[in-house]
Amino acid sequence: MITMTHYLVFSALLFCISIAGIFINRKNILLLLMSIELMLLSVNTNFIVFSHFSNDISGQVFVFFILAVAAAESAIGLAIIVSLYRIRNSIEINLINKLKG
Amino acid sequence: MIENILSLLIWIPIISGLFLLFFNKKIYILNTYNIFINFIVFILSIFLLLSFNESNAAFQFVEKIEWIPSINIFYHLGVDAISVLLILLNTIIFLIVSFYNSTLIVKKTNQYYASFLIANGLTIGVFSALDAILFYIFFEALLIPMFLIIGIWGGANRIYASIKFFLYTFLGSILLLVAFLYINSSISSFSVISFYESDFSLIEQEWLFIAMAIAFAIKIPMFPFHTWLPDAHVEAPTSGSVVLAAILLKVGAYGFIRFVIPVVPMGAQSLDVFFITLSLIAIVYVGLVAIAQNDMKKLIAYSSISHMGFVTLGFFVIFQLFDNTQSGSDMIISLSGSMYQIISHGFVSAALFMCVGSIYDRYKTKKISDLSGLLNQMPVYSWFFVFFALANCGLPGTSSFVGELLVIMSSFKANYIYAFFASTTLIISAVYSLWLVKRVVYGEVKITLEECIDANLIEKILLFVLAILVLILGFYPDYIMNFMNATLENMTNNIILKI
Amino acid sequence: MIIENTLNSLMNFIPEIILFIMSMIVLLAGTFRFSTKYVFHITLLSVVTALLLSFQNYAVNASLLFNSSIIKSNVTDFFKYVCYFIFLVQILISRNYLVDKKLASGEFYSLLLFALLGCFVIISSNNLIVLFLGIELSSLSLYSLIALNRSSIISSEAAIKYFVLSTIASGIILFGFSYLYGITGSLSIEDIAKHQNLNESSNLYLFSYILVFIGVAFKFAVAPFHMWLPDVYEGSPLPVTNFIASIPKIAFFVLAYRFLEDNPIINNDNFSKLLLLLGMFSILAGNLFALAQKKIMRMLAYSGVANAGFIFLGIFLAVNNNFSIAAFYVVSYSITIVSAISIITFMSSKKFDLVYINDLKGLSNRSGYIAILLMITLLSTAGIPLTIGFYAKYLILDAMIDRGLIIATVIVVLMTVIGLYYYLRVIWFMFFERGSNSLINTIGKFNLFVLSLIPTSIILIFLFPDYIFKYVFEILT
Amino acid sequence: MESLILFIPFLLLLSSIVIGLSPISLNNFYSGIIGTLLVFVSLVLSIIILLDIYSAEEIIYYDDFYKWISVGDLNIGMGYLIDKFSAIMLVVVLSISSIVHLYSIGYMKEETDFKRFFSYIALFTFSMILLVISNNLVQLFIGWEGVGLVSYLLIGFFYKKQSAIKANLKAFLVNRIGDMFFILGIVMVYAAFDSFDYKTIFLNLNKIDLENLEIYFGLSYIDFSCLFLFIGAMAKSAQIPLHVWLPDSMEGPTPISALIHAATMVTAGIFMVGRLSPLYVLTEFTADFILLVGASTALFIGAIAIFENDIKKVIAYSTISQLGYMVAALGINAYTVSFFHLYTHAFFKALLFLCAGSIIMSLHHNQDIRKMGGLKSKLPITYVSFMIGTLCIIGFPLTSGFFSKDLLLEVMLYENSSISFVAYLMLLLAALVTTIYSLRLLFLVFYNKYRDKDFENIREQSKIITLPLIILSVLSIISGYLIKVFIDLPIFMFGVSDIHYNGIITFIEHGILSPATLALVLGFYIAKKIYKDKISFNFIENNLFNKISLIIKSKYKFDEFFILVSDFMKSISFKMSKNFDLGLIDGWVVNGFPKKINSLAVLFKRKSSGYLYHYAFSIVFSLVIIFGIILARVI
Amino acid sequence: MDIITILFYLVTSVIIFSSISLVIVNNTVHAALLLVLIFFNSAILWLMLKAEFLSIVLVLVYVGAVLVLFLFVIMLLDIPVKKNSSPKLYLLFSVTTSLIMFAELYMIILFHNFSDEANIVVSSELNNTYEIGLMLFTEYVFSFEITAFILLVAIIAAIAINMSKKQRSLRQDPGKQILENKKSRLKIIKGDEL
Repeated sequence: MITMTHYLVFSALLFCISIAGIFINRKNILLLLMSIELMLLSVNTNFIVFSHFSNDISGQVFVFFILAVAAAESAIGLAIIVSLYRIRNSIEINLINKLKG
Repeated sequence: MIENILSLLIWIPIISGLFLLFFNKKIYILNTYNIFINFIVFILSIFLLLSFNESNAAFQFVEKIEWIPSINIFYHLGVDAISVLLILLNTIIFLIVSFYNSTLIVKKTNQYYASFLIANGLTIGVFSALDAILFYIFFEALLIPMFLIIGIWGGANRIYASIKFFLYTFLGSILLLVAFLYINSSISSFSVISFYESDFSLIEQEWLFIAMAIAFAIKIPMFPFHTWLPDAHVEAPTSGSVVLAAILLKVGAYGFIRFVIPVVPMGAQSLDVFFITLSLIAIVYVGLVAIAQNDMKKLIAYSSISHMGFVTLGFFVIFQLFDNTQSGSDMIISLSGSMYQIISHGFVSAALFMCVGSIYDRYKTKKISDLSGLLNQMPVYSWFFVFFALANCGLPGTSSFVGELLVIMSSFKANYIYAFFASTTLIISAVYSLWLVKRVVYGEVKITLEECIDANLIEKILLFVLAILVLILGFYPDYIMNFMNATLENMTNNIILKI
Repeated sequence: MIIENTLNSLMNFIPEIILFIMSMIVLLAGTFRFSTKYVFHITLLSVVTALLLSFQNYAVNASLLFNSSIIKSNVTDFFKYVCYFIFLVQILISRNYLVDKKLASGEFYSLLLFALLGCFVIISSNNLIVLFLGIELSSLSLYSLIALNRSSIISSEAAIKYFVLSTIASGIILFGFSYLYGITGSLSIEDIAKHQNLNESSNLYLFSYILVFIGVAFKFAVAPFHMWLPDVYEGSPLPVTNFIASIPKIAFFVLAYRFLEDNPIINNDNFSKLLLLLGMFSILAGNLFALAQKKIMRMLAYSGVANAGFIFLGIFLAVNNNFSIAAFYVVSYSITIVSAISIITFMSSKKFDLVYINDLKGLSNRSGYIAILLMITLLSTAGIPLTIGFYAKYLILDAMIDRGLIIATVIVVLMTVIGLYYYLRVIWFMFFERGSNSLINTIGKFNLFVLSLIPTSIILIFLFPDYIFKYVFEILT
Repeated sequence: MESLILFIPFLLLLSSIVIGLSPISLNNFYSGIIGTLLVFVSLVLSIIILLDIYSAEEIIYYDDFYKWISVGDLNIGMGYLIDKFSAIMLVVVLSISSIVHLYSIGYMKEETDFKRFFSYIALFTFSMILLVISNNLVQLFIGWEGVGLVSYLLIGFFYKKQSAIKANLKAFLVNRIGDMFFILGIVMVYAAFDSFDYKTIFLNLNKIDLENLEIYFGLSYIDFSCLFLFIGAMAKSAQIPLHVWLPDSMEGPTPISALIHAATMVTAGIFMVGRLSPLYVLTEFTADFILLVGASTALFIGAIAIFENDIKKVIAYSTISQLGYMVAALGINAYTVSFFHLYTHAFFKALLFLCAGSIIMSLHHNQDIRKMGGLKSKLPITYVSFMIGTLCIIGFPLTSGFFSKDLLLEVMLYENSSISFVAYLMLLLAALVTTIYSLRLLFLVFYNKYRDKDFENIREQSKIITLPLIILSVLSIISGYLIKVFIDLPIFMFGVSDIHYNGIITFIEHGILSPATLALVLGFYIAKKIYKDKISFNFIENNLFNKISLIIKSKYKFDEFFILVSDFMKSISFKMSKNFDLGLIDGWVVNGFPKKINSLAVLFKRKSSGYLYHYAFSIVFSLVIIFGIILARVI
Repeated sequence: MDIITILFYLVTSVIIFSSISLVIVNNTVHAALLLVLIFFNSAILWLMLKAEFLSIVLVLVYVGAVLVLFLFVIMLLDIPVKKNSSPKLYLLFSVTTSLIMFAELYMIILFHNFSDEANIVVSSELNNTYEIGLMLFTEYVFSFEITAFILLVAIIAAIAINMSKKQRSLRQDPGKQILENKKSRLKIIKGDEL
């Protein structure tokens, strides 16, 4: 029987993988964005699980908003990446350290 | 007006100083303005002295206004004899400094004068605040004008000195704030009067004592915390040095007698041997260090530290005195001695720094090794210099002797070893003062100035006034002793009750 | 009924609505190539209108709007006033800078307004969804604002760093939200707090709160979640930095307040210790890092880290629902830092960016007035008496001692001394060093007047603080 | 009558201030006259007081001018205590002072700082009077330091001369060593009696349970306090080993040497011990100590004078030696005797110095006796005066020195203890030494041939110089005949009841027949043979004698010892300043900690990479740690 | 083992494995496609949780719009595939950290006593889409409006950030390069002007 805990552990694992994706990745900034999407996915899953098991629709409404915002976020993220690429001709993360100290 | 005299004393100079910041006119107007304000303050302080009832030990001219009732802070002013004397010292020194400043040429004159005026008001605030936080605010705020005075108008290495001065004293004073807050958290009042009525356990008192004593020990400064002072003195402009030595160090001493000893006497008692030792080290060791200095200002700075050792010695032997004799009388004597030393040192060091400053103005050097035979070129100055150097080594007949005698006396009654080390100052202070005189004042001329200017009229008058004050204080100390008597008696009774 | 309710809510939310509408007008004005002058004036007009309307709309009692998703009370109004004030100063000062840097445009101002609105939404939110949207609205606007400075390498770098890290923080916060929702079955913050009141403490609840507060710590830039702050400060255009440094801090403080108000979790040993340790660590790290900085904005950023630590301490000390200490700290710090960054903005000119602290050498010779303003501001940040910053630190220390945290207090106090050093360094550069950078802009009478508003109020509030204290204590206790 | 006492210090102070601050327009000569007149008036007043005191038995003037300090139980006044003892001292001081004032008008007339000089000596006289009339220890100390101060200023009067400014610093510092102990002594007395006042102290002497006072290092409390007080006196009265300043102090103008360094100030120590005699009689150890110090000073320092070639320094060493006599007498509690010698010595030593001054003036500031000789004819008045002085100092019968010295030796002999007998022998030997060096001086200066150029231009000084010499000569001769007064001096608790004084004639007879006369004759013989007749004795070539003379010529290395000590202290203070104060406290702690913190900050700054993934990692890592800790706590 | 269980494990394992490979893959296009896979599987998972509307939205919005945008940007920038070269130690450290984090979350979830299935009321009368719509336009209408603004911000930002009025690219113009000489390339400025 698949219980709530199963779902929650799954999304926790997804969350951890996505976060690991952010800091393991050293080359491509686009992967970072994808990891972020993954992270939001895990959060969404959480919400849906809770919504389902407590039979309360508002969790799903939240997911709806998160989806919308995540879309907007990735749009802005990609815009920034494009502008970064234009000015530096590269989007390698390990070259972005002009600001430090 | 008489009820608000303290507020007037504080705010007249501060407000006129702030006004001066935005008021850059011809120099003689500035001079007149500056002297005028300082003179008004001086007159007011004389007025305060005269209308003060010295037989009444309670705080007088009390002003208590709700300032920040929501956090229990009051605008609470009031004076007892100690404060009155220090306020008077303060106004006299600032008046003298304002006259002295008028003989100088400095850049940004209006700001320079403004800093001094503000410092004047703030110091009076320190001496008359009866609310601990108000005291702390004045105490801290006082750093800012001094910081600027040293930093803007100071010598070559002024930045280092001013930063050191500021940070070091800030370090101490913020511990003081912690102590005040702690006291407040248990008696829920910042009033000095309720501080006196507080009753802490021994261990609390010890910690409170350490926190407050470090703050004031840095300010005074006591032995291991003293190294900021020589630097600050060396780099400060002459008037700054005068104020620093004559007033700011006294703020530390005042803190001891106002906050540390009466508030946490048990803490002080249990740590008094340690502080007595530090005082003795200050007297002997710092005195010896003073001998080795080649910079006149540094030498006088170290001698100030050494003299302040007497003040703290007098403060801290009272507990052992009480143990030995079970009477308050010796404690009063000891405290009077310290207070007298405070006042006396104010005048003597002020005069010495003025002398050195004027020498520096003319010869552009403060190095002892560069100078010799000043007596040939500026006799008037030199004789004043000799006089104050002698006063500095505690020659009887000058004011310094009184305090030293009383403190040595009291410390002997506490423990003969203290007295032995304390009395070495007779030798050590003579060595550094007179060796200085020998090298600088006497002998053949080393640097011949094209046109040698001896003291001008104002300088002569100022030094003369200071000399007369030193002599009067030396030959007739009884007025001041009597003046303080009731207050100190009350204070010692309080202390005795609490230990 | 729903419609009536909504209409009523709209009426009560009119200042924000006005801002929403005006921000779009600003955008349109920009799009139709109005001169930047008009854009600026429209922005100014909209903010002033909104401010006036919100004065008129001042709520003494709390009321719930939009089906309880928005709360309007004297607390929210107070913080909004502060934000309006800060925002007004910021846009007034930044006008010339933006024109010089060719950033002044309709989209810039409208994004700025959106960011402000996002913060207002955070301040008023009573619901996790609205809260999340508010956070995202302000953050997204700010990412874009930073990235708008297309020509600058460091701006885009700052933007991407801010973007990625902030999104992680949002993710962490959301993760916490999801658990909170799961435990309580409600998205209302009030209900969430009540749940804790009713049920015995559950570990998951604690951990989800920790997740949320780690997110908050990130937004406040509390060490060790502070790395983005110096980079963003340095990289973004000064007006944006000015915004990031102040208004979101206030908004997130209100968020923290909402989450902890009437919530016994603040008495939870683990949670409160976490706040305390984060605060202490932040003070330590911030001051230490700030010492070595040569660039003025980075220095201010690290000082901001230290101050964020103080804010966390303030939140930690908010037992018995007494948030007034932290609130006072937040407000005083925000207006102070706005003053500092505004002064720096003012001094930068077309040819010259004030980047290094060295550039300030001898400023007092060139313009003593500005030097004094900056000095007052910095002394306030350091917490020296005669400035409002003193009371801010004072209240924190006082409360810490009341809690019996003597050693922590002493450590904090010692760190303050270290912190004082780098403020003093600026002061000594301005006053004690010789020579002055002739490129520094010191002219502009109106701007000087605006600049002196905050330092003056810093000192005036120091002298007569009681009204403010009473007010803050009343609404936040 | 009693109110007159107020005028004496007042007039002197007035004189000092008026002359010191007078405008340049005031003529030097007139200012000198003013000063002299004021002192002279004081002298007259003091004589009136003296007569008044002697007019009746047991008159003591005692009162305070004003309260100096009254705080708690402490009362210190500025006042006076005039009894026979201090009245005599008053007269002695004022008479010498007025004579020196007069003399100085002539002696200093060419100095530019004439007025400063007069101001100083008036100030000196004031301080000395303050000391003499004091009724408490604090006032005594004020006067004590005051005279020291003026001595300091006057030794350094020629401030351009390196030797002068070295000497004055030395004088002051050595005195300060004494003062340190002196003040400790004062404080000890105060601690025991709770008062500085003589009257209270003496009255309570019997009430205080002396046994109950603490004992330090095996010595009783009173022993210790008296010892400390005496160390103060040792510095002031130039006793071994603190005598080193006095020979150097001859850098000052000669009248000063007469007034301060011979007649008055240096005897302050003797006066003080006399004043506190009620205390001193209670001590045993300290008395013996005093005796030995005095006797050895008298002998050993006297011996140095034999080999000294500077005319003033010879007299200075002789002063030290004579002071040794007085101190030795104090050591056997014979205070009156000591005081008697003080009194006679004041006159003849002042006389000798003034004569020396006259000679020096005449020889244009040549002080080296090897370059003098045969001045008998050129300076007749000086010669006679000098002769009288010399006779007095060697104790030639019927001169004042004869009375005081013989009395002293007699008393010493009658004291029944081995130490005092040793002291007696030493003093006897010292008498021989005194004779030798005094006569050597006389012979070398006035007899034989002049050993320098320009003999023709030497001539006697003006009347203003010679008049004081004549007055002092007369006083030197006659002062000894007042022996009765001193023997009867009542203020000392243990007077000289042991002395069997049977009138002056008997005393003279007895004195002439004493061993001292033998020493005198022997000394005269040796001195005449060696210094006048230039006959060398065999024993001088003796190896042992050579060694002894070498030791004496080295002045026992006291100066070197003090230089060593001061160099040591100096190097210590330099080292402490550099290594400890600047190095350890300032450099290592005060500046060191901030520097360490700063370098830590710089290190952190350098180590931070600025990479996005590091930032993200640190966030997650912190989160993991926080979770881990709290999990561990929760579970 | 019922079908739901099998499906759950199947779907979740696909998601986990694809997400792990997404994290470590070098080729961005592959990553994007993996993301598509993940989203599809998530949609299945959400369907299992009876969130039909959202699973449809996920596929439509994410796969249909966002990931296309991603792919578009990938193609636009045309970034060469580079090997991810984290130092071993760092890699170890970060993987460990994530594992610990998972372990912690696992423990936290496990320790919490979720009332499994107790609350599940099997399928209400209303359908999922209707319910969400009702909520959106009544209770969450304000949020809905804000979302609109967020999207507006995204639009403005995306345009404004990349809208360039003139050529700002750092790409070098060969013609200009040839015309440069030593003087115009090297400009000496004083140190303190920096």
